Amino acid sequence: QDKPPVKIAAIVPQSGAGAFDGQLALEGMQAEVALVNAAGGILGGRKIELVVYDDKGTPEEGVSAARRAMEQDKVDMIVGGWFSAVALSMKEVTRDKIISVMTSSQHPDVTAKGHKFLFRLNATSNMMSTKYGQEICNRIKPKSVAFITINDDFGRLEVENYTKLLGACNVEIKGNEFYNRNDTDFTVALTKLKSLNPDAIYVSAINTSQGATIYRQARQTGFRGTLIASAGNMNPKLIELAGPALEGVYSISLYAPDSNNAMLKAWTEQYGKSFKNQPAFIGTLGAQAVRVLAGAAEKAGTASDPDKIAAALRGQTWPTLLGEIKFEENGQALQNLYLIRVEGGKIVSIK
Amino acid sequence: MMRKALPFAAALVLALLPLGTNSTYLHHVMVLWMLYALLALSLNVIIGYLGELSFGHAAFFGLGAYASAILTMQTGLPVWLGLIAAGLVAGLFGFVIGYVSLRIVGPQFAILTLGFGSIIYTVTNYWDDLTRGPMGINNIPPLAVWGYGPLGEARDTYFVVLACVLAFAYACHALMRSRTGRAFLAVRENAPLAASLGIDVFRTKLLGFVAATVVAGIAGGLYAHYLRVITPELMSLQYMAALIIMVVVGGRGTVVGPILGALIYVVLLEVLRAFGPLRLIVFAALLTGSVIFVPHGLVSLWRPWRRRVDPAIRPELAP
Amino acid sequence: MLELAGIDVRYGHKRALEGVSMRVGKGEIVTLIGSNGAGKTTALKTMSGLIRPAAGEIRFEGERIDRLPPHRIIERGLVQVPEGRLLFPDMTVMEHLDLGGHRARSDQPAAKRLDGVLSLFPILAERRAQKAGTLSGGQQQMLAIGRALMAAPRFLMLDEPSLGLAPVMVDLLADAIRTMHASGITILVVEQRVDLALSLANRGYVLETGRIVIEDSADRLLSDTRIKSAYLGI
Amino acid sequence: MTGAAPLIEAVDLTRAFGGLVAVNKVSLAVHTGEIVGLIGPNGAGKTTMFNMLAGSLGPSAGSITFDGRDVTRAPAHERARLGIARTFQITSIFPTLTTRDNVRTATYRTRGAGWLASTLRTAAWRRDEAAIDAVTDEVLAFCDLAAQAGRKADALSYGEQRRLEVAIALAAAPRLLLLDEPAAGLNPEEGQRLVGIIRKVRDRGVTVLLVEHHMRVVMGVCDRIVVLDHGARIAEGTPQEVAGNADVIRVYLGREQAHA
Amino acid sequence: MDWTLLGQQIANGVVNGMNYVLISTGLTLVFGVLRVINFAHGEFYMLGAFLTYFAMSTLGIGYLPAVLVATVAVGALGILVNRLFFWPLRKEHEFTVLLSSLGLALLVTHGAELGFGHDPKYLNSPFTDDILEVGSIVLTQQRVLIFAAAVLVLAATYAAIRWTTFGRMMRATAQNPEGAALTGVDIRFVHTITFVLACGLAGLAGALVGPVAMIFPTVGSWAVLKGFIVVILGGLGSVPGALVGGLTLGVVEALAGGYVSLGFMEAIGYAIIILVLLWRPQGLFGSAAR
Ligand SMILES: Nc1ncnc2c1ncn2[C@@H]1O[C@H](COP(=O)(O)OP(=O)(O)OP(=O)(O)O)[C@@H](O)[C@H]1O
Ligand SMILES: Nc1ncnc2c1ncn2[C@@H]1O[C@H](COP(=O)(O)OP(=O)(O)OP(=O)(O)O)[C@@H](O)[C@H]1O
Ligand SMILES: [Mg+2]
Ligand SMILES: [Mg+2]
Repeated sequence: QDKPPVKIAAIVPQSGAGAFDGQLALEGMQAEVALVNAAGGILGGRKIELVVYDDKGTPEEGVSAARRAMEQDKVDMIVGGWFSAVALSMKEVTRDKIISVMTSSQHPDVTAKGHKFLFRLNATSNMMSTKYGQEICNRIKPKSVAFITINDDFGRLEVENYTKLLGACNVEIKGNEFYNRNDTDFTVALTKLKSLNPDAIYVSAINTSQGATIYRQARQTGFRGTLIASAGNMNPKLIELAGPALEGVYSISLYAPDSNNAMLKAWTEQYGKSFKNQPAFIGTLGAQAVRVLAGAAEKAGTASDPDKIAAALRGQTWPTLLGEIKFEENGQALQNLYLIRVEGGKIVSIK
Repeated sequence: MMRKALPFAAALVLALLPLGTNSTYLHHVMVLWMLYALLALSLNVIIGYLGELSFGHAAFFGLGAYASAILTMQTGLPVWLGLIAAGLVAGLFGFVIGYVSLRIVGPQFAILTLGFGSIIYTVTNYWDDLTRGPMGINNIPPLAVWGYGPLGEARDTYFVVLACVLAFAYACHALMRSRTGRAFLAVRENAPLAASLGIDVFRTKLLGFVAATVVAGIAGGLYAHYLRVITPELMSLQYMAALIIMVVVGGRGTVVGPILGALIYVVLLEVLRAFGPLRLIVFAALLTGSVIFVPHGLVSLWRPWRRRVDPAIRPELAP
Repeated sequence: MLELAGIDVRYGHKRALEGVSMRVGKGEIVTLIGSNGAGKTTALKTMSGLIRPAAGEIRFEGERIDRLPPHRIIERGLVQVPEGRLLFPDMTVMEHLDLGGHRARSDQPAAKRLDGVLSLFPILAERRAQKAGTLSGGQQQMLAIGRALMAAPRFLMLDEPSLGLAPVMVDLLADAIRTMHASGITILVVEQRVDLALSLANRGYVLETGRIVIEDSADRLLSDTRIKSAYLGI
Repeated sequence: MTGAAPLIEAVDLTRAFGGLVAVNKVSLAVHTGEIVGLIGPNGAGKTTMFNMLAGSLGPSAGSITFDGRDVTRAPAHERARLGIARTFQITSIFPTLTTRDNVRTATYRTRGAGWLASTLRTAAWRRDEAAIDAVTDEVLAFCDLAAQAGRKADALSYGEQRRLEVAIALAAAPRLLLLDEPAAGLNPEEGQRLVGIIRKVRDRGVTVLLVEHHMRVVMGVCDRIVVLDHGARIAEGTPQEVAGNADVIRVYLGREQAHA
Repeated sequence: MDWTLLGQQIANGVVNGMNYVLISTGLTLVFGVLRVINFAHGEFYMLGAFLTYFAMSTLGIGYLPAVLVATVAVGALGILVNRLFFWPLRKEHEFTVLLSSLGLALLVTHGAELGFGHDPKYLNSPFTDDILEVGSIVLTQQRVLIFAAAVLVLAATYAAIRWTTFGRMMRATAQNPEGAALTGVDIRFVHTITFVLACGLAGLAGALVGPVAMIFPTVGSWAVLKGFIVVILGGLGSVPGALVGGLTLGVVEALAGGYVSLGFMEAIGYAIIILVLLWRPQGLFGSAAR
């Protein structure tokens, strides 16, 4: 009991537009920490303690939070980077100083221009779109597609990637509409897209509430074609909110929803005990982060020597609740991607 | 005697402040305080002296930040020149925006500035090639002053920004003791009467507005080179609201007020981290409480040592 | 009818009234005289309930009114023509008059009162749709008086009613005050034209820096040398 | 006095509000050193006339020259710089400044040391500040406001505020002073003191144009009186001439003629 | 030119504009009477939506009764809000009051985050997903309901202000509270009722507009921003102004979003407002005097 805890900073958005995602992420981490601690902690009985910071979804706050974590609160490791913009700035503050695990951000530059202690769990949007592009061309097979995308680097990159990938397999690109982070009504854009008569509309939405609104409003404008959700953005909350509008919508996910991974089950159970939200992908990423950090620290025999922990992280394949992952030299995790779809109000993977 | 010495004593305390701790994080907080103080002081010129509400001030802060970041990164301009450019660019925009909107007063003016601010924000957000859009710019060169630098340590930056704050605070103080400053107040209090005394109301307002935007621009430049990352969120309404809070809670129309307001804002947010999810509520409660119970700003609490002025009681309805 | 006993009023630290006691009997015209800043307006505002006294009590027809809000006081027929007119600049002349009468308790129908006001100040009829803010100074004063009369006052307080009025209008006003008095309205008038006030009133009080210093009949005040030199400039 | 060019001259000045012609082709000339009264029934157009002379209202037609210059289109602050100061009929002060600062602000036209001088604390600035203090003290004493110097202007009583307005106008060191009902809210004794003040001001070379309904003040101080009715000029002359004019008595003076 | 598309976009704009109208009517009312820019207005909108949601889920009542419950509840909240946050500051400078309202807004938002959770919720109205086709123009029933309700509410509010004594009392209080008090107006009552009305209207707006998008605790800041723009565009304190301003903004945004770029939609909306204000500083229906 007297042993000092291992401090992990959880830098998540707790206010602003990303607050809900931040909450899910944090809950995911907390559930996993509970599991690890219940099993006796790490490094011979040291408990993991999460130190939580609000990055408000903005890079400036993210940077401040990371500084405070490192300089004031002297944490051992950092988990953060739910938004790409935050991750990109935060990595400059943590550069070569502290183990930092970036979670859901998908921007390639996070790891492409990362540092020796930086790791990222989610697939990059390039990895996602390469896989998704194939699936769309080969399995969904729309003749034409239009995009509605969020106006940020994530959205821009998606449009760029898919225009290239889908163009290559002769899917006609009918148009694209960018929307802003704070928009709540998409009727105008959807009306325009619908009038272009595409086979499918690709919806790029990170924010669950905006996503749900878009799917519903797409149907409300009378669009009856296929809806394709951007990779990694399908979750139970979305289904709850968007209701029937989400029926038949495709997406790509890091984990097969029907997997019977034991770790995932344990975590889901623990999550259900502590929180009232439905467990979601973003939460599993948090859990994954805690899991690999705990494992690496244990393996390295220290929580405070970043060189050793980084070496441990790179050194092996990690079993996690999302399946086995392996880190590339630049810190990018490699893992399986699944095509999924909503059927009867449930997410199922398409084999 | 006491009153004369007080500002010097305060300046000295501020200068010695970072020596009191080794925590680089506390130094970081101090730098933020000073940056906000500079920004709040500049907004105070508009709110406190000209008596107009500007919802667009954060945009000038952002303009300065972007101008300096882009110029230094793309043309290799030395950072200190970048700061000057930041002031000029913000001031130029301030001039144009002020020129078209300052004939309008009150809430309409506030919304006009909000409109201009939002347009600047939107353009910054969309002009991907220049501003890198919502992702923002990072790896901005750090602050350097005439060959000294780069200033890696927050403490060094603190001294630079402190110098700016003190200089500007003194300038504001001196302003209020000059003909120009009296013209500002006259315009705020009663524009037709001011005009009848020979004061060019429009020019006076424009002068104040542009001066405020120049300083906001410089503050933005300092911010960019200190934090080394900027995004369009700098220009968002959240920032704007925070600034207004600093000025009004501290005490509008005074020199000490905005600096105090910035301090309270920064310290409160740090201290309140301990409150977890409650912290924003506590913050809001303290804010509203202070507004309701100390409507003239926190500086009004230690007015006693200043010249006592009888307040006017509006007998609208018995208390 | 109206009685003030030991009224103290403070504005922050400043004492504006100190132990003011006055009474106005039913059917009287009483005037309150004092130089600038003596506290006349403060006294009237206190009677109307705009300001709450720090000490003392005010009774109207035997009932205490110093804790009542203004609209309750006005309902009782205690109506004031305020200093500085306090009009509503964007509302029309007619809207002022309508609003003035909205709480009136009177057997006289509102239309009748309106006729009375409009015939007293014909210009108001002419400008019924003009916004008050664009009226000339004197016209505004007439509107302020008209608005108060619409409330069917039983006790009318006038704070410098002649302010901004041309001499002919002042004559008319004086006549009107006499007529109102004759019709049974009790009147308290504060007027810088002390000569005018004293020629209208039966009795007068003199207020100096917040205290009543003299109380006497109007005739005697008019011939009082102190009054002559201090207020009449003779 | 008639030989020299007038200090201010209005020719055929007209102003309409919608269908209402508030001032109709009024010509008026005031010579240096004169005290001229402008009287007339309520709504005659006196204040409108003032607003046009001072530049806060543009005329519909007609022209204004001040000191030989055409100022018809000049904005208010430019006319003020030429030396026209005015008071307003509806009290107009700087409400949250102290009485003293109200008056100090009024010295804007004549005292030049600006912000830079103040920042550097130059000798010129110090001299200016001292001069401003001196003028302020003098004017406050002149208008009997010394005791109120430290109070906020909106806490003053009505009469005090009226005097403060006069003080502000005086501190502006004008060449032409436009006074709109300065005696409103003053008692006869105070009115007489005002007469004294106006005379003293004139003796320092200031020209005065006065709108007033207090006949004792008007008759006591004016060299010449112009009478307006329904926007038009109906009479002009010395106080005695005007007071005896039957039209003026009918539309304006009423029983007051006795006092005049 | 695709006329159907144009027609559809204009229809979208008009209906959206009516959302704005509904939001801004209360705002303009409060400004008209209290000269207060009420930053917390959007929070009552948010509360209206959430209370409808909770009324449905906990009381088990239908959508329309829940709308009624929420409107009344939020309106009643107006009494408290006025008493605590606005009435005590009635004599203070407008900036002070503005800040108090900002504080209130933060308090309510963060309180809601804590109480309702960060997660967005879907306010289930039976009319949301049902499409109504008029010619070739497609609208949901919910939007038609909003339109109708807004017209009704607006007409009632306008009539109340324009032609009733209470309306005159409100305007009098706005223009000169002391004068109003001396004319027998119970200004405290006027303040209270104004707030009740404004909050009720905001609550109603939230209850009606809520089902169109998702609801979450921070939605209020969006609403209040739109509200301000509409109010200023139309003219502060003017109810017809709110109508014209709201519709103008709605249609301009729809056309800008539909034909220029969705991302620049707001910016173009702002640009139009700037132009209007430069041409008519008092707004379309405002009176010239400040
Ligand atoms: N709102 C206020 N706040 C503070 N002090 C005030 C206020 N109103 C009046 N006073 C002060 O109270 C005193 C009495 O003022 P009051 O207005 O009652 O005088 P008055 O007799 O009506 O004078 P006048 O003839 O000039 O109208 C004055 O000294 C005045 O400065
Ligand atoms: N903005 C305006 N709109 C409409 N009418 C106006 C406006 N301003 C003034 N008037 C009218 O013009 C006429 C002249 O007004 P002015 O204020 O000049 O009168 P005045 O001679 O100063 O009267 P008083 O002695 O009552 O102050 C009045 O009938 C007034 O109602
Ligand atoms: Mg008085
Ligand atoms: Mg006049």
